[in-house]
Amino acid sequence: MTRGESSMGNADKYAKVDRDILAAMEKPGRLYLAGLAVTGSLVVIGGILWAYQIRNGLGVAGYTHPVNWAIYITNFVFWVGIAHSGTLISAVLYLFRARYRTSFNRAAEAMTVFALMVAGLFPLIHLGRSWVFYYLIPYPTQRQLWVNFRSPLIWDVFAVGTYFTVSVVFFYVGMIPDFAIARRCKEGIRKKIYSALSLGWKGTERDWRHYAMLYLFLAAFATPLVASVHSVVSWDFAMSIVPGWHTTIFAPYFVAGAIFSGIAMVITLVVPLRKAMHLHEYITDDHFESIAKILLFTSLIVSYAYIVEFGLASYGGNIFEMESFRYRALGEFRYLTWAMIFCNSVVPLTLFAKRLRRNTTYLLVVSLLVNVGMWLERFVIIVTSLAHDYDPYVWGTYRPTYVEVGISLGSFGLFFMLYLLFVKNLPVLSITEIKEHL
Amino acid sequence: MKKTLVAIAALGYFGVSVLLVAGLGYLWYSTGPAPVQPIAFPHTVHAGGLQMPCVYCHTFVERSRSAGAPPLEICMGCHRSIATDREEIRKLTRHYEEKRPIEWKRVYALPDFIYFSHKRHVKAGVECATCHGDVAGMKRVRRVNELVMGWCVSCHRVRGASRDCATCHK
Amino acid sequence: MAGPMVFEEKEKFLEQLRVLVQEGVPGERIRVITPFGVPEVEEILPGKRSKVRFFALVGAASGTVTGFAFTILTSLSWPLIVGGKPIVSIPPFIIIAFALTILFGALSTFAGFLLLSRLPSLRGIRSGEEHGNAFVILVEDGERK
Amino acid sequence: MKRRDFLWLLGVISGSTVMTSCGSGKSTARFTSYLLPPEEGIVPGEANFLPSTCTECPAGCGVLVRLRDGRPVKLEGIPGHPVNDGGLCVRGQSSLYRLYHPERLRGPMAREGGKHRPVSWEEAFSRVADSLTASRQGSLKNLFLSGRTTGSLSRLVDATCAKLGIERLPEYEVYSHTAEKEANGLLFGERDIPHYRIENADFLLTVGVDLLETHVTPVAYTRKISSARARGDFLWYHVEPHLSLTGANADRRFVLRPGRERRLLSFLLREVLDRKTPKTPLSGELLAALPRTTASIVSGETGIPSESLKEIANRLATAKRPLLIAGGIGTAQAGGLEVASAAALVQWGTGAIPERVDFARSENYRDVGTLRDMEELSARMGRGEAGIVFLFRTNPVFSLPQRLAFKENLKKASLTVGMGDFLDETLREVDLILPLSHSLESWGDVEPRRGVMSLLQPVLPPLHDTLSDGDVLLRLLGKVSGRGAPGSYEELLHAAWGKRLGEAGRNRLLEKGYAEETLPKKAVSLDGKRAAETLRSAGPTEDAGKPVLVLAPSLRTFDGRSRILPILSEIPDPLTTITYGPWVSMSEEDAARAGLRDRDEVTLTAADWSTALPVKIQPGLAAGVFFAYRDLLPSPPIRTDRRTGGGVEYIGGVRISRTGKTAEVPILSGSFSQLGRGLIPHPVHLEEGRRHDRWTLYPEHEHKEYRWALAVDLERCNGCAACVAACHVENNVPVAGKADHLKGREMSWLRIEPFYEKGEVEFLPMLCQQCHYAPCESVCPVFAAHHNPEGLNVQVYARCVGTRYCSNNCPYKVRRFNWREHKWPEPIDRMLNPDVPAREVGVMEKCTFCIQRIRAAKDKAKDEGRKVRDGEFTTACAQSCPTGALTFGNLLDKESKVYRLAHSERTYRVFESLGTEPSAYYLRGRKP
Repeated sequence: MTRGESSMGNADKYAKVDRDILAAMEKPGRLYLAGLAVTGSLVVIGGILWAYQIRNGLGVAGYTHPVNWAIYITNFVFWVGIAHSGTLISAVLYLFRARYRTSFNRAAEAMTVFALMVAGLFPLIHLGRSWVFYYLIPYPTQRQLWVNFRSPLIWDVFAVGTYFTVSVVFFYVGMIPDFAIARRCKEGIRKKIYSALSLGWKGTERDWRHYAMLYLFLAAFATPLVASVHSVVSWDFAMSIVPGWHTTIFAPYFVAGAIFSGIAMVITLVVPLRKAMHLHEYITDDHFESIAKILLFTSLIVSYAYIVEFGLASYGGNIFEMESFRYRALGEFRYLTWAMIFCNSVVPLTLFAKRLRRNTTYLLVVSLLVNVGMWLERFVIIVTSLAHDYDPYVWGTYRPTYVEVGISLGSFGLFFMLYLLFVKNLPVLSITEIKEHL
Repeated sequence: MKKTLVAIAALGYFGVSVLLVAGLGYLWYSTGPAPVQPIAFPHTVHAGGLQMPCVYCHTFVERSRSAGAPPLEICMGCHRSIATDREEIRKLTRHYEEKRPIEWKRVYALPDFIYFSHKRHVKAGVECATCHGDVAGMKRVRRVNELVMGWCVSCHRVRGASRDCATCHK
Repeated sequence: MAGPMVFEEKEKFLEQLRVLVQEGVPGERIRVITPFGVPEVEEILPGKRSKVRFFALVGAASGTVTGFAFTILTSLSWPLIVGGKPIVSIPPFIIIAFALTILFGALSTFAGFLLLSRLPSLRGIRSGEEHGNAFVILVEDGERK
Repeated sequence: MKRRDFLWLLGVISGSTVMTSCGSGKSTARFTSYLLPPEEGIVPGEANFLPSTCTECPAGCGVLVRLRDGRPVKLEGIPGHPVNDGGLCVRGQSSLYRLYHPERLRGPMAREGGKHRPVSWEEAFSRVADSLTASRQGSLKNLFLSGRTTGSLSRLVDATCAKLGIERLPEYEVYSHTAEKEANGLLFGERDIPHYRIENADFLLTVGVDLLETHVTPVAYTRKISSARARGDFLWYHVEPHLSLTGANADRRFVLRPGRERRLLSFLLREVLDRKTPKTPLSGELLAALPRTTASIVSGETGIPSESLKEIANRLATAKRPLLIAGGIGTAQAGGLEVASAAALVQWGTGAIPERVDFARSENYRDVGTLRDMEELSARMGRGEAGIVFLFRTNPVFSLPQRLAFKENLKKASLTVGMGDFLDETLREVDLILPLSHSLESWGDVEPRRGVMSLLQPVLPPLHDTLSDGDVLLRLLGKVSGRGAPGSYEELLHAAWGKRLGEAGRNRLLEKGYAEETLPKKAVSLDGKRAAETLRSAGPTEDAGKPVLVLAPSLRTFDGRSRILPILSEIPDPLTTITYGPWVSMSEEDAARAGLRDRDEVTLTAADWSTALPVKIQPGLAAGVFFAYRDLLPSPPIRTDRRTGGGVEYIGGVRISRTGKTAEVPILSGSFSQLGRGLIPHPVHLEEGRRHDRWTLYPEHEHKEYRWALAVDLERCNGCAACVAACHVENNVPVAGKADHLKGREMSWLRIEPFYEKGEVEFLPMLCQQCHYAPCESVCPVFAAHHNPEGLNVQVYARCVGTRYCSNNCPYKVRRFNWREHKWPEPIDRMLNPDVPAREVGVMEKCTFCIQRIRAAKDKAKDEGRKVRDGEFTTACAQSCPTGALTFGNLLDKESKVYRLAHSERTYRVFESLGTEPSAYYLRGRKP
């Protein structure tokens, strides 16, 4: 809080908050529209390529015989991972009553929801017969046949499905009071929409009582998901017998990785957001510093996991495991492996320096590198492990085709497009909470 | 409060009617079409009136996976002398003399990834009518059962027949 | 005095609220409207704790039960051996049950909230009264001692 | 209302959209009223078998044709057939593709202007007839050239040629075995290839001869060798300059310098004669003619260490029933005659004749001519002496060396008439094309070995407007005589069979598919004088200058005639695992010296010839020796051997230079070494802890009646890939094509993995192991992969959504994914086995242990109210295996063969430590 305001009356303060934050939702500028156009076209391209792939079969992708999973699953894991930090910030930090949460939670929750929407596409994209995806859903059919609940993929369906639903609810509930405010400040059709979304929220003391309880419980429900969902995702690999996948540390390792990449993505999104919308008063450098600390911490966990992984392989004496990791570090994908280690383990170490933690531009750079690194991590784990497994006769390699690349870019396009739409149409900060903490 | 009750009632009514329509729709779908055959062979006369057993013409039903359409030889066995003046019989004789096999329109068909053996079912004591309905009563044969997996499986459940996928899926 | 009492400052509003309570106005006749949740109000006005939590409990519990029932029953309805694992293998089913626990819990909590705070209220949506960022106290009619 | 019914009703609503996906309503089989009921024993919808003979190569193996609704869908060897006794090679299994090949000639064609136009048979025949009469006036000679023909057809050809005044030329075969025949002619007056009774030998020494690939009758040799091995006291040494499948399977393989076979054999002959005196002593002058030499000298010349030489000689001399066979590239060289004669003399000296070298049942190669004959033919045509030239089932334009200018000279003939089934290099050049039916569409017989008749009978009417080999000639005769054809070939044959075998014999022939006449033993006598001359007249050993390019015969396409079968390019070459060639194999040393890696393209340059080929580094190959399969090199620079007139398959003084390009060659194997992973464990590994006790939380799941299992005896398996072809045809496995193979997306359910160790190769057939605790099953989200009560990993194609998780989780990587929709162009679609569905795009597939055969067998057993008997049926792979390496059966039946093998102390299972408990058991032999 800067000095100027303390003199001003509460009502004005509150009004200012309303103004500042809803200001973000004013007419978009050229840059914004350009961004929308770019991301939009990426989405279209991705869609076309997907259609092409469905038409001609997965052969148009770069899959080979040993490497049956590749970029699509990489993207799936990556996006699910991104989602996690959103929940971490909005739910876990809420329970811990961490003040700086207020500046990030809305942005983070939005990120969670959109990331999951994108992630959810990839299992479908990677299916050999996408058109019968509903076989994966346990619903009563004339076949009288159900799904195999012993398969990790079905765990995925439930874990991710639940995660998505809960996140959406959480996201929406958080915004109900703000909608009430938005409708006050907006006119015309938008007013109508916001009124409807606000469900006619009045803010009587009864409302607030139930609301507080609801929010508390939603936070409580969401919190275990942070751990559970990515554990389940990690089990897609850990439950198999593929050397390089079948290891007990995967669950914690993946969860840490998820939060790591997610925090990075938050920074990637919020730094420009703050600049573009002049929200420096509400999102301060202190806040960034605290986030940066989480980034550093999770980075250390991930690096630890790398060390353990290689350690287990080299000391375990299991020739399959050893070969798998030799190949990972020295095989044809070695550059990606070392790039991953550089981005995820080396670069974040610089955040031990306070000055750098508080330098948002630097944070932005780091976060981008981490995003790259974490994507590479998933790719390396998936592809190298499959390329060299038990029977040397079938050892192979993998090169992505333009179809896979295009669809992946399309997914990024979709994510950022949704995000751009979000910042112009929904309050990017929790207005009521900010007032509460004035 | 009252409003909500009304709303719920309306919703319920709507739901029920949807179910009803869907059910009827399915019924119509399952009792399949009755294609016009190249020769209007009346099962009503042969299986019905004359009480001829199915096996008399569908000779392979007890020996093969496919029941098979009767070879014209069998038809001619009787129709060299019987009802030779009727139009349909003339068609038949023409086919026979010109050595043109008759291509019947399929009424029942299974996808090619399904293994089904008439022999096994007949030997297990399943009546023809169980699946094909009262053919004797049909002037033009009509599919009375949609051959979907659930339909097969239900019967297999009831009779305690194998439900291993590989029993039917090639 | 009837009609809404409107305050700009949270502190003033709370004072007035205390006064009213001391004057012996029964809590159920006082309605307050605030721009954000004010914990103090709950201390001043002797209201019951929200029942939303029971919805949470029931929802979660039903989720767990459904999870296990669903997995076990469906597995038994067509027993197929995979990887030599038993038809009813509890460990994987726990994961499903857990997921459903969270799902049902969250949804029913939300439903509970809507039910208890009478949302969505059509009247509210069709622009109910609007008090901006002010703190408001309403006292329903009734003689003071 | 029961829960199920409730769900079912729900299902009605939810499922109604889904129903289309069940594919019901789609009609598959036709529903036809035929005129007459089918003859006895044939039940529509069930398979029936008819005997015939495989014509994919001249060996003449008997085949049982499996028919479904009148369509041949599979070929299997006839058990008890004197040639192949139930076995069938990779080419034989594939030859159905020839019958259904879309590019088969569909009717007679005549060249008008540049290109061929379809004409009627009438027209075609009259054209021939006219020019025949025309040529009668002129001085031009009409010539008839055919590939090897035997039996009635050969007689008919003779008759036709006699009647029409056509000169019948010696038959043309790329593998004419000239030197052996010459030698046998000179020494014993038997100018033919004897029948080698390997099964009676206790020591076999083979020099250059490719018994397992193409030599005369490979399936027969394969069976003989494995039966001899089964006896236990059998030892087999092989000597060759390069590395062949035959060499890879010998008990010991010795590498000698190409062209030095002579030296080796004269040494061996000398040794043998010194050690044991033959029953009838050799004449003194013959002994005198033998060059004196010592082990050390010969060792220097051949590059074989002298102790090895001594050992070979020793074995040869001391073995009770030794047998030496020299042939193939061992005799197709300058000085091949000496090699062959020396070999014959050793056979004589060791008393192998007539017990193990049987001239009474010689292999009917005497009518096959030499390369020199072809030179003369080409010359005659070049001089314009040729009138009408008939080319009957032969493709010289492809296989003859460029220098003969056969293609060019062919144009100088007044009329060229080509008879064959494909528009191959030769038929493309001729004026008139008379399309011939496939052997499965025509009557006939072959006599691959003297006294052995094998039946050809039509199992389906001709798919196209073609005539059978016999009928073409008969119709032609009829046309020329103007009196119409003298009856059909069928009648002619039946008459001939009746005359030769008698009524009963003919019926037996028609029923069993073969007839064997008892022939008296033939005592041959050695002509010592001629032998001595032969040896003396031998010129100096002309050394094929280094490095040498060896033109090896190809297992997959014989002399190239089977290139047309797509499936054969799909099945990898056993030694290199290359599917779509060509390539040249090179030793590790040479490659290292030239700094070449796999797939690097090099130009090979000989005297008057050069070609560019990608390199494959071949372990176990000697430095200074390259080899390429002859069928992959069109018109190779073969020299003619001065003395025999045979071809010389060593090309000396080849220079290589890299082009700098890298060719796209699909090499399926990811590693030639098994990297100590024990896929084929070292025998000693078998003892220590083979049985891994498995600890599990869960109760064992039980199998009640059957638990199907497969035993693979690696000691018997020779990597011939016949099983792979059989599997392809039986299970409608699609042909993926080169583009997919380059991505490692082959579709074969069964593969042969070669693993090299110190130049020694061993083969591991790898197919779905049908694990008891299958990793693939539990990860499938939709139960598409699951375990059935008979211990099979069932894959339900209709249910599969294509997550491919099962394949990731399969340690054996035997699951195949349909990356795209595979086409079955008409009429190949008629080859599809109706008992096996063609898989849709996007689903996973894999070996099913031929579940359709299991189903059929159980169906039969159920009708007879019993359980399936052991050996009552078997899988396609096991059925086709010429060595009997594969045994399929019920593991719960303690009497069954597979049970015994599964519990032998030689047994192990691949990756046993993973606890997957495969149902495929491997038996590891102990090589001496």
